[in-house]
Amino acid sequence: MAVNLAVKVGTLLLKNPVMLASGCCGYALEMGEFFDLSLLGGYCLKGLCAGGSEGNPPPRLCETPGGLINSIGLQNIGIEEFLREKAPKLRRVNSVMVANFYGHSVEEYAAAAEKLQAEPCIAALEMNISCPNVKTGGIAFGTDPKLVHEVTAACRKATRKPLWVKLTPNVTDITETARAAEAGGADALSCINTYPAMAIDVEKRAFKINTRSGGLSGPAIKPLAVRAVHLVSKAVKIPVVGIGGISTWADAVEFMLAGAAAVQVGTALFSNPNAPLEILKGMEEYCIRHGFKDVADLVGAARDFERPDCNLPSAVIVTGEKVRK
Amino acid sequence: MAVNLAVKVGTLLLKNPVMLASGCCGYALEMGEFFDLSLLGGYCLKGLCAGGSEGNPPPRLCETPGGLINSIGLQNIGIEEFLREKAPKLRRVNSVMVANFYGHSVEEYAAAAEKLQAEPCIAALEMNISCPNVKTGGIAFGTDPKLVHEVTAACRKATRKPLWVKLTPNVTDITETARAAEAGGADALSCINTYPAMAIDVEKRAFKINTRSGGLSGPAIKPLAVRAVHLVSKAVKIPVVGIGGISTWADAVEFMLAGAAAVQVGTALFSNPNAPLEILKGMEEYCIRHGFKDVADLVGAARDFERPDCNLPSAVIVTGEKVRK
Amino acid sequence: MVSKRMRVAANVKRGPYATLTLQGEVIPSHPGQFYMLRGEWGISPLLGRPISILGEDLARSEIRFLVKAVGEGSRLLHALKPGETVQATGPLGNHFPLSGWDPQSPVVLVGGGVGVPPMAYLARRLSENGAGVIFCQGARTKEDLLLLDEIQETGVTPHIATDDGSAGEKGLVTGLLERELEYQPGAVFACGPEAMLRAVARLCRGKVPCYVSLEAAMGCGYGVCLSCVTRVKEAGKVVNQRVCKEGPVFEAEALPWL
Amino acid sequence: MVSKRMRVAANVKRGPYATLTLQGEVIPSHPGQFYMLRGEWGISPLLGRPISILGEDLARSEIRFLVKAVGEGSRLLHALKPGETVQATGPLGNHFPLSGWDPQSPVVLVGGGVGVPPMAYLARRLSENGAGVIFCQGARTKEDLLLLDEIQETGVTPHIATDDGSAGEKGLVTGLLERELEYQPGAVFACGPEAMLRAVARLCRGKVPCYVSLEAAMGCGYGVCLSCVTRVKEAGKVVNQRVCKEGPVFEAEALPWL
Ligand SMILES: Cc1cc2nc3c(=O)[nH]c(=O)nc-3n(C[C@H](O)[C@H](O)[C@H](O)COP(=O)(O)OP(=O)(O)OC[C@H]3O[C@@H](n4cnc5c(N)ncnc54)[C@H](O)[C@@H]3O)c2cc1C
Ligand SMILES: Cc1cc2nc3c(=O)[nH]c(=O)nc-3n(C[C@H](O)[C@H](O)[C@H](O)COP(=O)(O)OP(=O)(O)OC[C@H]3O[C@@H](n4cnc5c(N)ncnc54)[C@H](O)[C@@H]3O)c2cc1C
Ligand SMILES: Cc1cc2nc3c(=O)[nH]c(=O)nc-3n(C[C@H](O)[C@H](O)[C@H](O)COP(=O)(O)O)c2cc1C
Ligand SMILES: Cc1cc2nc3c(=O)[nH]c(=O)nc-3n(C[C@H](O)[C@H](O)[C@H](O)COP(=O)(O)O)c2cc1C
Ligand code: FES
Ligand code: FES
Repeated sequence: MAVNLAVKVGTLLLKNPVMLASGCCGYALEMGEFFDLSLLGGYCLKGLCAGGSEGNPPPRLCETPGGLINSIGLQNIGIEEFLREKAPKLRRVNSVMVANFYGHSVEEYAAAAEKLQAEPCIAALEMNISCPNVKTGGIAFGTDPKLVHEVTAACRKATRKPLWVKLTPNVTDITETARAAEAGGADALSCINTYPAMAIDVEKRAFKINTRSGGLSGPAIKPLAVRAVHLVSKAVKIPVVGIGGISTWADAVEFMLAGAAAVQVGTALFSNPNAPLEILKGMEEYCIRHGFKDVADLVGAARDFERPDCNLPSAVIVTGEKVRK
Repeated sequence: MAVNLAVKVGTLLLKNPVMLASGCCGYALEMGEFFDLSLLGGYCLKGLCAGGSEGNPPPRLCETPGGLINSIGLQNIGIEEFLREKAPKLRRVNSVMVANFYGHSVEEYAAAAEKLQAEPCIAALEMNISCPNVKTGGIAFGTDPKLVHEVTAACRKATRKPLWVKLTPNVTDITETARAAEAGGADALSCINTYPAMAIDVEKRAFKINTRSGGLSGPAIKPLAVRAVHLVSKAVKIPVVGIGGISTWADAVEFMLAGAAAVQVGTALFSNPNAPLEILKGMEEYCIRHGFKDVADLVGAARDFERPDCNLPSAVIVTGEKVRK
Repeated sequence: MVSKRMRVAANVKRGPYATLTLQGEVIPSHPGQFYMLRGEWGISPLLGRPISILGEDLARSEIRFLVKAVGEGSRLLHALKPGETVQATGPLGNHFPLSGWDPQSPVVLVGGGVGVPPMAYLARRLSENGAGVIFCQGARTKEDLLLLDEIQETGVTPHIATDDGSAGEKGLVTGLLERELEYQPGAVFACGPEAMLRAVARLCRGKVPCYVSLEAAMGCGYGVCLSCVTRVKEAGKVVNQRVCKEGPVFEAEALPWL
Repeated sequence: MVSKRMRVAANVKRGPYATLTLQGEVIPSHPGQFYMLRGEWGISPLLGRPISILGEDLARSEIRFLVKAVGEGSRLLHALKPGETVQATGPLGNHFPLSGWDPQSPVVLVGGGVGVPPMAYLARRLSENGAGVIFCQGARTKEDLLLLDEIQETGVTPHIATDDGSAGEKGLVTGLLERELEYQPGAVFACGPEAMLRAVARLCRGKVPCYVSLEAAMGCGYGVCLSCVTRVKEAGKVVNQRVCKEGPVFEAEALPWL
């Protein structure tokens, strides 16, 4: 049985649902040493801003149980240098390239989107809204639905390319910011970025990373991300790209069953650069085993649990989000 | 060297900083089969409400990488039966007993606090505010600073016992709800409850727990909880009790260095009921090894990282929360 | 119940099955009780796994279990090597009744899959007590039959049914039970897949006392987390009971959903 | 560089040190390069560990490493058993220069702790190239001295300093270096603890070209995560460079913080 692995994210057609997550594959060229990038659905570049950034001082990374805290601070070579030095090499890669970008004000965001607009090899823009807004005392754009709407709408005007908004999970109700991004004109939602976290070395009695807090990624956050993807995919009409702790084909399938149209692999690349291809192979085998002709049929296909002793008229549900008849 | 392990949480004196977390030690009697409860700093009862509750239908539990999702739905025997059947047996235990409680409206909360007021063996009340408010369409009390203030103030009036407010981490800015609870009259903050999460069985294509979403606990959430404790302890003057993924003595020390005056052990009890005593022993040894005469000197003692190549005038910090001079 | 580190004294494998012997302080147990077992395997999987007691040797301070490797946790238990240590919490839960029926009548034990080990323990204990025991085991094929030697050692002859007829009778284990029910046994005890338990309970309903041992997803195994509840009839009402504490053995009549 | 599963061919232990031999597809490497190594140990620790290449045998498709067990990850590498598999990514990073100094002058190699293995590999390669090599090794005690046989095998005599005088000279390895510097070596190469690197760099400053190999907390090891950066002087500015890609070997003069 041949499985159709191609999926659509808005108007974009991906060869398959497996992409590389921003910040975990650099400018993609390094990954090309491990495998042919054109075998993947796509890849997201390290977050770019106008003029580039030096990022945070080291140490920028530490491990936690099943996870990883990073505080790179969005170091990047800048849109200008990227377009000059890297883009020409990437034009040859036959895969969907998504340019992740950010700014520190609505104007900076819109200017960045506009600068990226001209480059033909960029298939879509992914807006990272987990950055602090310098004008509002450093509160992250992504935590305020009004700001999310404003910055999305501003970038929507600045570019004709598909615009993906990458949501931060550090909010009380992620469906609010998701809907704000949709209303602002987003074509898709990347769900999710890292969770704010901290670790302390007890022998040294010192914070493990220089900025004290950083972003948690890896298997530890998978169940948090799966929930976010599920809630967001129910709340909006635009497609959701699932991200967060995906290391195996089963993780990728889980995100699609939760409602993701495609997935991104981040931290897993560090311990196994071949993970994306292994995931892709496993997904195809899963589809064959379960009789799915089209991988897109997995999207949102999770069912409620059924067991004789759990569907009895029992108590009210006081936590959890299942809507019961 | 003798180490003073006693700590103060507000006006309460605990023998040592190690407590058992609510919902993970039942009504404490079962734990007494493994060790003498009076060796511990204290223990928190399973969340009680007036009249009791049947909780959610099974399955109520599943594992995730380094974590556990539960959706017990706050099943409990009710305050009345607790006072009648369990309290008399617990009066003999020489340890600080904290009664965790909840309601579905401000009135229910206050009534529960009042009902618990009379029992002499209850040393403090711990208010679980992660519950949905039936009057506001089910939004959790703990996610709205105004509601947190209101429900805290109402319970404050209802009881003379020390009132601990157990914060939910599912908020954009936990220092806001922390300050609201402090302003409402809380004596201490228990930090934190579980994180909303979801898991799907890919072979069955079904949600793993009956309510779809549940609360994530265990080692996976530790770095998220450490950050919450650190931020909250900087934001308020009342003591913070650290909770979230503590399984080893090093985890407990990490929470104290982050700013916790005491800690609670939850999920770790499941795989090793003796964990609290092992943690206590390890903490004492740590204090001896590091020359601490008083375990309370650990509270908030984490320092910033220092290394020659990381304190150079580098870039602006664009993520993370360290305040740099 | 206690929780302690026990040493793996032996772990004998046959395909996906492993007979695991742990050595350490052993608290006397009863058939139907179980342990939560967890090797020192880091944080994943996080929890111990409930495994029924297959037998105990108080003189040698040993407990035996039979583990089938099905998922991550049981695979890790299956892979344990002699000398390694295991966090063992138990004995946990209630147990099968050892008396309470007409002592002249034999009892029927029905076991399937990983439900066989506790029934083998029960067969031994009942035989020692002088009760008449009829042991019915169902399996998919000959290869899936468990503990036949162990059961025969207790003086009990296992009656066998396999789906493919590769050993014993072709068909379901309930076929064997149906025949035995004609002779009015004193009680029926069953442990195995839910479908089997349901069929057994239906056959016994109104005729003969029937006790079944349930499975449930367990957090703690000792009654504090409330994750393992099932719906049970009690004093005219249907309430939650803990499979790990009030169970795992329930009167079939008390389970409205079975 | 490639990433592949390699088989543990041997793992020979001496106290906390293990000489690990991996077998599989081997890509020719240079001294100073390293691999990211990760056993199949579940999700904790999550990342591989950077370990320098100690030597390679292309004919036998083998690479060798020396691992010191210090924390969780290195302990798990230390415990690997023959036949197990390891996700091995490499060879990674730049390497020590193999020429560029007056070929008549010998070069001085300074190694301490787990900085010794890459220097042993470098000593072998330089000797093969006909360069004169002086190898200075510092350690706390005699027991902490590493790879003395391996170094002698390459025709190089290790000069030794120990803190407690239990072998070689009593004192720091920089004492040995100071003496050698009087004879104007062609270059100095160092790998070891930061304090040692700093002392070596200061002694060489303005006198002789000095290259040091740095450590850093690494996420990927192959240049994509930007977690391993250090501050480096480049064209009059101080910029971030990746220890895993532009390093781990840097000219000491380029490191303003050393
Ligand atoms: C009281 C009791 C006694 C038991 N006695 C034995 C025994 O003697 N020998 C033995 O081999 N097994 C026994 N089991 C079953 C054993 O506990 C499970 O097979 C084991 O927990 C599965 O863990 P895992 O990590 O291998 O599988 P998982 O990866 O957790 O799951 C694998 C599959 O098994 C299912 N599963 C997991 N746990 C359970 C469970 N508790 N009940 C039903 N389905 C489950 C999952 O849904 C999944 O489909 C017993 C269970 C209980 C509750
Ligand atoms: C390029 C390079 C080459 C290396 N070559 C070798 C080698 O050949 N043999 C060898 O045994 N080791 C080598 N190391 C060091 C080795 O990578 C670390 O010892 C190992 O990563 C520690 O991991 P762990 O899990 O055991 O310790 P952890 O639990 O991660 O940490 C234990 C202690 O070591 C410190 N630490 C951890 N990683 C590093 C690091 N990368 N740099 C500095 N301190 C660290 C921690 O802060 C902590 O104090 C090399 C490191 C680098 C960067
Ligand atoms: C080292 C590192 C750098 C990252 N940099 C970016 C970035 O520049 N822009 C962005 O939107 N997300 C960035 N992320 C977030 C990831 O793209 C991803 O959303 C997150 O790590 C969760 O996925 P994972 O668990 O698979 O890594 C980064 C993550 C890591 C670990
Ligand atoms: C099974 C289970 C039941 C819980 N029940 C309660 C409860 O009734 N009230 C409450 O405030 N917290 C409850 N909690 C939350 C814990 O007290 C604790 O805050 C959380 O699990 C994080 O700590 P841990 O990682 O150490 O488990 C429960 C947690 C678990 C796992
Ligand atoms: S498994 Fe915890 S109460 Fe039964
Ligand atoms: S370790 Fe990832 S860039 Fe160096």
